[in-house]
Amino acid sequence: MPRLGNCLCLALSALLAGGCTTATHEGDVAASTAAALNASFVPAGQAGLDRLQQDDTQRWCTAAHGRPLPQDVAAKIESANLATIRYPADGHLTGDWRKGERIAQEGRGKQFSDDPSGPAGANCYACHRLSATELSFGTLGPSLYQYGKLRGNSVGVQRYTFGKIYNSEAFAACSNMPRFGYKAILSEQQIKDVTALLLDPASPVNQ
Amino acid sequence: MNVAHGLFALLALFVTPVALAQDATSDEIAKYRAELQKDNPAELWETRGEGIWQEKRGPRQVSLQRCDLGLGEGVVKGAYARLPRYFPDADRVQDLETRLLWCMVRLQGYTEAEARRQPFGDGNEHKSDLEALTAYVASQSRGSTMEVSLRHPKEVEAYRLGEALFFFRAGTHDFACATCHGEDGKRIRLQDLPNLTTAEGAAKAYTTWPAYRVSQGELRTFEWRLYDCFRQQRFPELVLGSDVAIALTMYLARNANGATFDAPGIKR
Amino acid sequence: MADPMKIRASLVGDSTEVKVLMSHEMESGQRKDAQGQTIPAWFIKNVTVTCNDRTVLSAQWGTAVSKNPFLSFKFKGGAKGDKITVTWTDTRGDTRTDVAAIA
Amino acid sequence: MDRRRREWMQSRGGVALVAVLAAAGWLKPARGETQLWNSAAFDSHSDGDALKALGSGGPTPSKDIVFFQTPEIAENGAVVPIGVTSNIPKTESIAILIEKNPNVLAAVFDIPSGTEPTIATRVKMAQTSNVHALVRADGKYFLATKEVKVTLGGCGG
Repeated sequence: MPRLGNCLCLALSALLAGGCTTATHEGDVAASTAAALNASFVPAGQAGLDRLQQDDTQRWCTAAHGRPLPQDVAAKIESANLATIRYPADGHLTGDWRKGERIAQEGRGKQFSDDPSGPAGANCYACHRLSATELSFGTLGPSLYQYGKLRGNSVGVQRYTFGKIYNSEAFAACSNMPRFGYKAILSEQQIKDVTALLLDPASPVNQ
Repeated sequence: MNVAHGLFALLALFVTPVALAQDATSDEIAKYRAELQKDNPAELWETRGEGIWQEKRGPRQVSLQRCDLGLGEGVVKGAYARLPRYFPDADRVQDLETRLLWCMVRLQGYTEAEARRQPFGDGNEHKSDLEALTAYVASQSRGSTMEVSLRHPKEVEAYRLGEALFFFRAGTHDFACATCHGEDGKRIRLQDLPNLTTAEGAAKAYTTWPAYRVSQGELRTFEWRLYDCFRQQRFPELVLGSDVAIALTMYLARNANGATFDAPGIKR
Repeated sequence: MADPMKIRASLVGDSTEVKVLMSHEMESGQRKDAQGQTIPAWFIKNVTVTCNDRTVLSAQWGTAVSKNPFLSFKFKGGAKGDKITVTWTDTRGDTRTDVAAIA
Repeated sequence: MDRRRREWMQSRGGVALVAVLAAAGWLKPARGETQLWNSAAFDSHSDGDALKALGSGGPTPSKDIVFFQTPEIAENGAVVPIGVTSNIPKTESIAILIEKNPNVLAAVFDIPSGTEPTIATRVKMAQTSNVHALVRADGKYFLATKEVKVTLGGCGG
C-alpha cells in the first residue's frame, strides 16, 4: 500500500516549489516541528517539556519516517545503544517470574497521570503474546510464548534477554520497543524479573 | 507423505488451539461491539449540544447560530466533514473545537479562560459543553463525504507539520504516533490499531470520532483522542487547539478524504 | 438539572417498540476518586413508562445498571401519535420526565 | 428445604443468590404504587439476613426464558447488553441478577398485561459471571442462566 505522505509530498513539492528530500528541507521541518511542539504542550505531573527533547537515537529514527534504515545508520544506532547496557554487578541476570508476570501485565508508569512514586510496569502484554492463558495480548511485537523453551536458559540467552529489555535499540535499530533500562522505566531488579518470566522453565510463558 | 498428511501438517502449523481461541474471542467481541452500535448514548450529548448551540449565552447573550464554521453563519450541516480549514478572520487553520472557542470568545464575549474552562468531561458529573457542541456539529455531517482542502498555504503547512509529527519519536518510551499506527493488522492488547498512514486506516479512524467511550461513559472528541494518545506516549499535556493538535487533525482528516463521515461512533 | 432523555417509540406490526436512553451517572458506590475516597452511590431507582395514561412498564433498578442507561421493550395497543411518557427518580430524589409521540 | 431447592443451590453454589431470589420473592408489584423499591433485594450481597427469608420455593429452571442481545464475551464490563424474553404465560415480572457482582440484583421489570414479556437493558459486570433471568409468572418463579465473560481492557484508556 502506498504511503499517503510520500504521494502527497510529491504533489505538495510542486505546489510549494520545494523538494521533499533535500537536506535543507528536512532541517526546516525538524526546526518547525520542534517549535510547534514547544508551543503546544504544557508540563503535567511528572512529564515536563524536556520529554520533547530528542536524543540521537530518537532523532535518527524520526528521520527514517518508518522507511528502512540505511545500513550504516542502523549500525551506528545499535552500537551507540549497546554501549549503554549495564549488566547486574552481582552477576545474576534473572529474578522472580511471578513478579515478572505482574510487571508484564502492568501498563501504568511515566504517564503524566501516573503516580511517580510507584514502580512503572512494562506492559509487555500490550504488544506481545506471553503466557498461553492470557488472551488479551497485542501483536505489535512478536509472540514470546515459549520464549525460554525454544532457546534454553543458558547464560548467553539470559544475557541477550536482559540486554534486549534493557535497551532494545542495541539489537534492532528503531525498534518499537521502549528502552526499559536505559530510560530508567524499569529497575535492574524488575528487568531481572521479566527476564525470569521469559526464561524460567516454571514460568507460564514456557508451559 | 501423502497430500492429506501434508495438508494436515500445514494446518497444524497455522491453526493452533490458541489461534482458534483467539479467533473465537475476536468474533464474540465483534458481536458485542455491533450490539452497542445500535443505541449509542452519544445521542444524549448531541441533544445537549444542539441546545447549547441554539441558546443565547455569554456576556453578549448571543447564540452560536451566528458562528461561521466555514460554510457560512450558522451552517452546521456538512461543516465537520470539511474541517480543519483556514479561516481568514482568525488567519489560522482551525479544527471544530478551536473554531467553537473562537466564536465563544469573539461572538458571545466569553474570556479565553472561560471558554476553555472544561474542554473534556471528567467522567463524573462535570460534563463538557465543548464535547456536547462537538457531538452535535459532528452529527450533522453523518453521511457527508470527507472533503478537507489543501488550497491555502497554511492548510498545506498544517498537513506537512502533521505528517512530521506523526513520526516524531520522543519521551521516556521512544513512542511516536507511528509506533502503534504505522502498520496494518496490529493490535494493542485486544484492540485493533488502524494504520493511519494509509487512506483506509485514516478513514476508518477519523470518520468514527467523536465517539461515546464505553469505558468512561463519556462522549470523546478527536481533540481528546490526540490528548490521550500523547498521555500514553508519555509526552507532556497537549494544549487544546494548539498547532500540534490542529496539524495532526489536518493530517488524518485530509488522509480520510473521500470517505463517508459516520460519527459520533461508539468505542471501547 | 438532569439532561433530557432520548425516547424513540415506533410501531412495529401491532406492537409499539420503546427505546430510551437516559443521562445519568449511575454511580455504584464502589468506585474511588483520585484521592482514594469512595464516591457515594447515586443511581436511578425507579422508572415508569406510560402510554397516554396507561402504565406500560415499571422498573426498579440497582447500582448495576450501566451509566447513561438504556431500556427497550414492546407493548401492544399503541397508536401513532400516542404520548409516551418516561419518568425516572434517583437516590437523591431528583426526577426527570420526558415525552415523545409514537411515530 | 426441599430437595430440588438444595440441588439448585449446590449447582449454582450461590447462597447469596438464593437469598436475593427470596428477597425478590417479596416483590409484589404494587399497582399504582410506582415508587416501590425493594431495598432488601437490592442490598443483598451476604447470606446472613436474607437466608432467614428463604420462605418461598426455589425457582424452576426454564427453557422458556431466552436471552437475546446478550454477548458471550463483553469487551468491557461497564456496559453489557442483556435482553430477556419470557415465553411463560402470565409473566408478571422479569429480574436480572449477576451472581458475582457486589450487589447481585441489577434490575426488576414489572410487566403489566398488554406489555410483551421482553426487555433489554445494559448492565455493569465486575467480572466474568453467571447472569440469571428470574421470571415470575402466575405467582411462580422460573429461572434461566447464561455465563458472560468479561475481558480486560486495553492499555489504560
